[in-house]
Amino acid sequence: MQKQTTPDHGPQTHGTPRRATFQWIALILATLATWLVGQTGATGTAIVGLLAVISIWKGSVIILDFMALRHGPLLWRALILGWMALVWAVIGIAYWKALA
Amino acid sequence: MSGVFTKAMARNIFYGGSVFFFLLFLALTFDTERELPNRDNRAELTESAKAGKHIWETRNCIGCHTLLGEGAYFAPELGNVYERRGPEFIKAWIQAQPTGAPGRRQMPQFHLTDEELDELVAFFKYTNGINTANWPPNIEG
Amino acid sequence: MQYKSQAVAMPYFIAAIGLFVGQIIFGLIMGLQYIIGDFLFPAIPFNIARMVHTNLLIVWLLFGFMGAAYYMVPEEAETELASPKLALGLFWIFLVAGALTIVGYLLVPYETLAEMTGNNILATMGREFLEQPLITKVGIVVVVLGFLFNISLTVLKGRKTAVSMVLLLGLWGLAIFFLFSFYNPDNLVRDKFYWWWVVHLWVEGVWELIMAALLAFVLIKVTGVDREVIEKWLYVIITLALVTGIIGTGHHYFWIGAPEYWQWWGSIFSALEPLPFFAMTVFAFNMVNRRRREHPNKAAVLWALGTGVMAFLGAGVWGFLHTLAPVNYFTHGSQITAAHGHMAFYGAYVMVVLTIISYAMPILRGRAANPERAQVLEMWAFWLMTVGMVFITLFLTAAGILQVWLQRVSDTPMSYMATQDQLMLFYWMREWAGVMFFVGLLCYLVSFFVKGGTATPARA
Amino acid sequence: MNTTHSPAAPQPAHAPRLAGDLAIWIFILAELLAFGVFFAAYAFTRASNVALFDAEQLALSRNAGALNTVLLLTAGYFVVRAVQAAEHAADRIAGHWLAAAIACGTGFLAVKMFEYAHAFQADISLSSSPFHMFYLSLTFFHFMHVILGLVILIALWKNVRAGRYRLGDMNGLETGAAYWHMVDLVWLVLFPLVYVIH
Repeated sequence: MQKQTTPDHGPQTHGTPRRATFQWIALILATLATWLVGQTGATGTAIVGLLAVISIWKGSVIILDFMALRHGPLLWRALILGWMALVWAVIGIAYWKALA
Repeated sequence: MSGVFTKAMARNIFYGGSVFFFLLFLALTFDTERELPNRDNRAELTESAKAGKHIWETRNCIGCHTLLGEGAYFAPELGNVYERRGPEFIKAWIQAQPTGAPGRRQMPQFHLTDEELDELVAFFKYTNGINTANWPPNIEG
Repeated sequence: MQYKSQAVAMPYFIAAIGLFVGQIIFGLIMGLQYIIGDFLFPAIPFNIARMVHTNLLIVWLLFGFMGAAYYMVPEEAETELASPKLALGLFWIFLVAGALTIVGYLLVPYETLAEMTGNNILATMGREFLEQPLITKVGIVVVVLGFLFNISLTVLKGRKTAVSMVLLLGLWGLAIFFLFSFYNPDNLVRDKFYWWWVVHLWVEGVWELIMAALLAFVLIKVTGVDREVIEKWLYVIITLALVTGIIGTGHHYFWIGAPEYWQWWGSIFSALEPLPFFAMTVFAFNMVNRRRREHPNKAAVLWALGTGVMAFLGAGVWGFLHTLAPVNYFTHGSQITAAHGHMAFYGAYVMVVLTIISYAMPILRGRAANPERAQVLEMWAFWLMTVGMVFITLFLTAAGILQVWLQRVSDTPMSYMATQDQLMLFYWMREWAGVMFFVGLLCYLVSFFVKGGTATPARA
Repeated sequence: MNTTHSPAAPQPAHAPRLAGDLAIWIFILAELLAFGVFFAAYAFTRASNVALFDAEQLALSRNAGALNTVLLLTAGYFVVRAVQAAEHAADRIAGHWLAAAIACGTGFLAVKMFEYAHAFQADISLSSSPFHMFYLSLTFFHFMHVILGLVILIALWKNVRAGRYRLGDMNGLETGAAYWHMVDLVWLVLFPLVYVIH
C-alpha cells in the first residue's frame, strides 16, 4: 500500500481560533436560552419551534465548522445536515400529533 | 471525492465499535437479569415443573411445536396450552396419540407415566404464567 | 494450488456437499409431511426429520467453513498449513461423529438417545438446533478447537492479512458462543435468553465475519482488484454487521418473558441490520465491475454476486419485514419466520460456501476453472436452486400472511390446525418449488463430473 | 469507492475535503441513524403518553442537562482548538487543548453519574415507565458514547504529545475529532427533546 497522505490544504479547513471562539460563545448563549425556556416551563408550538431552531442552528455550527464539513464534499454535508433536519421534522410531526 | 480512507482506521473502528456494542449488550443483559424475577414466573418453577421441562426436552417436542413462538411450526403453540386446554385435556390428548386419522399430522406416543404427565402439565402451567408482553395475540397461539 | 496442504480442503468440501444433499432430501420429506400429515409416520416423525434437516445444515456449513479456512489460510499466510495430518484426522472424527449422531436420531428414540449419551449428567438436548447429544457437542468443541489451533498457528507463523484475521475472529467467535449451548437453566426465560447467544450471535454475528471474509477472498482472486481496497471495505461491512447485529439480538427478546424495553432496542437496531447486507451487495458488484482481469471461472463470480443479492433479500429484506415489534407481535413463530429462515440461510451461508467451493474445487483438481460445459451446468444449478428458493420463500410468506390473518388478526380466530388446512395450496406450491431446488442441486452434483476439452490450465 | 490519491496529482487549493477518515464517517452515519430512529421512537411514544411523559420529564434536572450541554460544547470547542494548533505544528499547545477537552468530557460523566444516582434512588429503571425507558436508554447509550469518545481523545492526546500529526498528515486527529463532534451533535438534539420539550 502506498502511503496515503491528506492532500495539501490551507489552514482554513478548520477555521481560525478567533472564529471558533466566537462560535463557542454563541453556542453557550444558545444553550442558556434553551435552559431559560426550560426554567420558565413555557410550552406550545411556538416555543417548541424556537427550541428546534436553536438546536438546528447549534447543530449546523458543529456540522459545518467543528466537523469542518463547510469545506467537505457536498454529499457528506448534505447527509449530516439532512439528518439534523429530518430528525427535527419527525419530532415536529410527533409533537403536532400529540397536540391533536 | 476528496478524502482519506485507510485500512488501519477501518480496522480500529471495527474493533472499537464491536467491543463498544458488545459491552452495551452486556449492560442490557445485566439489567435483564435484574428485572427477570418480576416477569419469569419463577414462583411456579417447582421441582415438578423442572422435571416437566426435562420431559419436554427429551421428547424433542420443540421439533414440531412452538413454545413462546420458538420452535417448529408444524403443530400448535404450547406456551399457553395450559390456559387453552386445561390440565386434564392435555394429559388425555398426549395419551391418545397418535390419532391414526389417515392423511392427518401425527404425534408420536411417548408412553409417559401419570407422574410424568403431571410434571409436563406443571411445566405448561409455569410457561403459561410467564409475562410475555401479552403474546400471543389470542388464545389460539 | 499454491500450497500443497491446501488439498485438505477437498474432503471437507465433498463432505459438505454430500450432507447438503441429505439436508434437502429431508427438507422434501418434511414439505410433504406438511401436506400429507402421516407421510412416513411412525418411521420418521416430523420432529426427527426436522432435526436431521437443520442439524445437517449446521454440520455441512461447518464443514464448508472449515474447508474454506483450510484452503484460504495457507494462501493468505503464504505458508503451508501447520498440520495437514491434524486437519485430516479431525475431518474423519467430525464426519464419523456427525454421521453417528444422524443415525442415532433416525434409529434410536430421542429419549433413549438422551439417556445413552449422558443427558442426565448435563441436560443440553431437546432445544431447537441444539438437539445434539452431549457427546456430540463435546466432540464439536474438540474438533473446532483442534481446527482453530491448526489455523491460528498457520496464521501466526505466516503473513497476517485482514481476510485471515477476520476469518479467524469469526471462527473463534463461533467456538466461544457455542459454549452457551452447554448452559441450559431450568428457568425457561433464561434458557431462551442465552440460547440466542448461540443462535443469533452465530448467524447474525460472528458467522457474518466468516461470510464476509470468504467473499472478500474470492473477490480478491476473481477480480484482481487491489487487496487494500477490498480489505478496507471488508472492515467497514463487518463493523456495520456487528454494530447492528449484537443489539439486534433484542428482536428475539420481545415475547419470551424478557423486559419490554427489548422491543425498542431490538426493533431499532435490527431495523438497521439490512445495512451491512446492502453494503455487501454494493461492494460485490462494485468490485466485479472494477475487475482488472477476466477470471475464467465465471461460475464462481456468479455465486459471489448471487450471495450478495440473496443475503440482502433473505436476511435483510425478509428479516426487516417482520422485525419491528408491532409487526412481530402477529408474525412471531409463523410461516413468515420459516420463509425468512430459508432464504436467509440459503442466501448468506449456503451460497457463500458454494461460492468458495466453486472457486476452489477446480484449483484443487488442478485447473484454474472447470470446462465451459461444466460451468454452464453449474450456472443452471445456480439459477434453479436460487429461483427455487425464491419461490419457496414467496409461498411460505403467502402461507404465513394467511396464517397470521386467520389465526391471529381475525376477530374470530381459527385454531392452529384449522388454519393449517387453509394453507395447503401454498404448501403444495412450496413443495414443488422444493423439487425445483432439488433438481438444481442434482445439476450441481453432475457439474462436477462433466468433462470437456477446454479446461483452463492452472496458473500456479 | 477507492479514494486513494496519487500524490502526483495535487488538489486545487479549495477542493472539498472530508476531514477525517471515510471509515469514521460511515460509522458516524450509522450511529446517527440509530440515534435518529431512537429519537423518533421517543417522540411518537410520547405522542400517545403525553401526560405521563410531561409529568416524569418535569422530575429531571434541567440544570444538570444544561450544564452537561455546556461541558460538551466546550469540550468540542477545545478539540477544534487542538486540531487548529496541530495544523500549526504547535504540539504542546494542542496537547493542552485536548487535555482540557478530556477534563470537560469527564465532567460530563460526573454530572451524569449524579443524575443516575438520583434516579436509581427514586427507583427509576428501564422498566419503571415508558418515559424512564427512553430517558435511561437514550442517555445511557449516549453516556457510553462519551466514554468511547474520551478513550479516543486520550489516544489522540498521547499521539499529539508524541508529535504524530502534521499539516497534511492529520488523518488520525481529524478522525477522532469528527467522532467527538458527533457525540456532541447528538446531545444537542437529546437535551431539548428529553429534558425540555413538553
